[in-house]
Amino acid sequence: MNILLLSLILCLSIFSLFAKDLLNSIIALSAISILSSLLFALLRAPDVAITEAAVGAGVSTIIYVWAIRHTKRKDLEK
Amino acid sequence: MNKRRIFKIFLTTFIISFTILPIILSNSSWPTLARDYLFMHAFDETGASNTVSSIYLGYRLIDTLGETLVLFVAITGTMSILLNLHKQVLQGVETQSSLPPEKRAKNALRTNLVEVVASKLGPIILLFGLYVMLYGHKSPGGGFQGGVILASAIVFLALSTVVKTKLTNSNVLSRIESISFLSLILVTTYVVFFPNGFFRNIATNNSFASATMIIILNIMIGLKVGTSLAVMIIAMMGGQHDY
Amino acid sequence: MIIERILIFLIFITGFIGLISMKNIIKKIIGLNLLSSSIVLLFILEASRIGDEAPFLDDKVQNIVDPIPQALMLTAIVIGVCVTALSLAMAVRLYKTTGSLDITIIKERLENDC
Amino acid sequence: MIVNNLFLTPVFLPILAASIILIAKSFLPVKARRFCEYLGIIIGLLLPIVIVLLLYPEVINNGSLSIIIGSYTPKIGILYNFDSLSLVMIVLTNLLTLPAWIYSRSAGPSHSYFTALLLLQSATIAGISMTCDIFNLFVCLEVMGLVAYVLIASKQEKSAVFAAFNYMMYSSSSMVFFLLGSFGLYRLTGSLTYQEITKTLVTLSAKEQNLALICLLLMIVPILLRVAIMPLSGWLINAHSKAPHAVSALLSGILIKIPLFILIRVFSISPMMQNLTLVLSYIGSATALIGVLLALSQSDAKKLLAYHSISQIGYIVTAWSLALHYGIDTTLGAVLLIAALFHAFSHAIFKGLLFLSIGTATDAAGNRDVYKIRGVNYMLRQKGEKFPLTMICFFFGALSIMAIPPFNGFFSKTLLTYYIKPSINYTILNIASIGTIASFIKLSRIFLPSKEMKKPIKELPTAKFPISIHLSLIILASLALLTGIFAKEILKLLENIFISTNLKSIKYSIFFSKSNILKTLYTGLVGIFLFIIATSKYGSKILHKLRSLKADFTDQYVAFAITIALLSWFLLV
Repeated sequence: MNILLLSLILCLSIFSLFAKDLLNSIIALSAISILSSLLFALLRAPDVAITEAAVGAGVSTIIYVWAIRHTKRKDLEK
Repeated sequence: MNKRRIFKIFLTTFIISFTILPIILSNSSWPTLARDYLFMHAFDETGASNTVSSIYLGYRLIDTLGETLVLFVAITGTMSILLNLHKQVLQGVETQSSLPPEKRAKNALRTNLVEVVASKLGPIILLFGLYVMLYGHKSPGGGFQGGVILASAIVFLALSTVVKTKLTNSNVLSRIESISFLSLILVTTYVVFFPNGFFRNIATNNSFASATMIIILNIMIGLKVGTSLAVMIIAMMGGQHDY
Repeated sequence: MIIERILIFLIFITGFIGLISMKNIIKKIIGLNLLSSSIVLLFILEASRIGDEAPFLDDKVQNIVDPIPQALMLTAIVIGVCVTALSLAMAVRLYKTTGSLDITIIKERLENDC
Repeated sequence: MIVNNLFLTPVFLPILAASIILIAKSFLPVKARRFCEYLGIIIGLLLPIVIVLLLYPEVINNGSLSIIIGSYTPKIGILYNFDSLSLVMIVLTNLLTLPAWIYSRSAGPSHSYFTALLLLQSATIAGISMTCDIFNLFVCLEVMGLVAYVLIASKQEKSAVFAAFNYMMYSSSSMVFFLLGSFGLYRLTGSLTYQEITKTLVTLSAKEQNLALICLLLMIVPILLRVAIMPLSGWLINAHSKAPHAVSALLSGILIKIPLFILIRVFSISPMMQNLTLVLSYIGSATALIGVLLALSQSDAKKLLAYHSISQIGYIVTAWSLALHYGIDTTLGAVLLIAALFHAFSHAIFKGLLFLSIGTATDAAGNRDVYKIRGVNYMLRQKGEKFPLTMICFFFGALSIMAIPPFNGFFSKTLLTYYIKPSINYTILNIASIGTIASFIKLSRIFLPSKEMKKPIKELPTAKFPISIHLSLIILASLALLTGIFAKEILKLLENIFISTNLKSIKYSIFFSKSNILKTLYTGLVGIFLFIIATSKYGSKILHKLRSLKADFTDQYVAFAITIALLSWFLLV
């Protein structure tokens, strides 16, 4: 189970770095936070899980979305 | 040029992974001394059955104070940058504004659904945040997490135009923030300078009051974190910002 | 056990490569985020090896996991988010003044200005 | 209340003062806010100095005072240890924050949040200088860093934000490595306090000890990054030159030195760290030389000063690492440590002075190019300055950094170079000081009269020159002069603190010995000669080439990785 979650996190993190649309990478980042909070709950760390869910998936996603709303959405690197 | 860049990235990654691999892969057994000590004594010494809480707000209280300061500094910085941004918009210095204000997505997405959900869900989340904040010594959660939930509830209330409350006013929020900050400092100082003071004495013979200190600290941190985050997010949404 | 560690190591390296090689500054910030979350994962994963119960003390609990790393990681997560928030605000400000998110273009434009 | 806990007040009083300022901000009218700021500065900056100085006899008698926060068990609680080093650092910090704050009242960011941030910074520096706990050190370093980023970005200029962003990404990603290092140490030893780690490390097997050394290295490199020794100093130039002037003075004066002296504690965790000290001393002198060369080539006045900060920190790192090499318990090591501390102290004073005066001058000129600005005095007079105080204060600072006798720089540099004489570092540092003289002659040309200046001023200036700028400059200039004149007394005081035996260890005759006077004279002459070469056609071509060398974002990480590789090579092999 841990391995499954971790490999999902790894895939999502690679995706979030190479996605051309920044909104997609932010959604992936938020999913990483949710998955890791699930993993923390499985690893008997409920406190960390609740923090990661509230902070990582909540607050930081809001700030990211605010940031790309004020900048541009497409990553023109490629 | 491009080849050199790839070489640089490769070299850096190679060295870094060589350095950190032995640390991550090390197979030595995890130390159990501290765990055993906490298992025996944590409840007696701090009164919280949640051991993480008793470390977070008892043994390593000064770390938590530092963390609150980090949050305060980060929010101050973000707010001052936000303020500069708004000034620029007012002066028309803004180089590229993607859309004229009437076509901005904000108005297009504001439907009745947001209105209803925000106004009905806001108070419930507020209650839940208070619960998480107050029961940090017994169940997962605590001041910080509760504070974040409080902040999201306040943002919900600010999103709806139906609910009229003073809680979404930045002035009121920053007043609550400053008071809770001062009391947090005072309580922390009290704990540091009088470690065996008033609250310890109650704890010895009253199971209810055993975690008084931790509950008080949780409330202070929760209010501080919640209000300051709410002020920041409301300012980001383009609300009042006389911070 | 070893597979989990290698996966965490790969997440770390992914974040690091993103941090140093991406040209978009928001991608750089995402890389930094991944870096710190991989360390959090590592701490919690390793700390959970010595026990099989969550660290809440009551009469039934016998074998709890190590709570100290959990308390440390609470602080680390919060610090990570603070850094993210501040750097994103700076990124927005840079975009508004220079009109680009690409770090080399930002640098060029700022140098031409001065 | 336990009296011995009083040494924690430098941590708590500034935070208390900051929260009072916040309360005033949200509740009181504007006038009362000002009053509260002054109150906050008195409570947060001046009161801790008094309290710390009151504890001076305790430190002399007992060596150090220590407390576990909240009186918990040492296994889990956080240990704070107040010793002579923390005493010196707290006094230094609070003493230098004050002029910077006064300067900021009229020139810099005068927002009340600025005051609160300065107070928080002073609190965290006090925390850093006393903590004996790895994770607490991490938190304190992060707070210090965040305050620095916010302060740099508080300037309205665009490039200031980029400088802050660059610094932020670089140092906060290196702090991740610090966290990884503390993970490794906790896993190996089961403790976070220095003393406990040292105790447990001895019992480990050889393989695990090597692993612990790598962990320690991962903790040391981020701290060295804050110190900005040469390969890691890519962030410093922009951050220090683009920040508001008061903040530049603080950053160069205090923030790059505090982490260095903290490293003494981290180095004491394992005896194997001795392997690194000699390498670090060579890196330090190389930093001094290269920094001064790059400084000579700069055209931006504040960038020139920033490169000088790197060069001077090279001097300090050299003396500091040689002190560790000989061992700070031995007399020679202790003297070198005193020399490093005294140079850090005097550098903080004169670099603060230089940043503030050059900042005032360039603001008046509206330009920062050393080659273009002339006749700053004229411009300052137009702004309402009646007496050329800015120029005089600048020359106090410049003479101090050039190591000319009555000023503090002379004494600290002489002491520092005298005691490292046998090694090759001595030669390198002397060459570096020649470059310092040349580049400051170049910088002081901005005060030369220009053609415009000969015209009489037609209209009398109406604007009043802000008094707070003059006040802060006067404080720093008189400190530079006084610490020079009373150098002997200050050194005796430091000797009392750091050397327990009553042996007379510092030779005070070295300052005005014949050879030293001659050395100063020769250095000055060669410096003038170097300046003439540098301004010649051929010299300026080379300098232009040096100036156009640039490092981008990725290069910083290459430097980071190479430093880790190099230091781990010396540590393990």
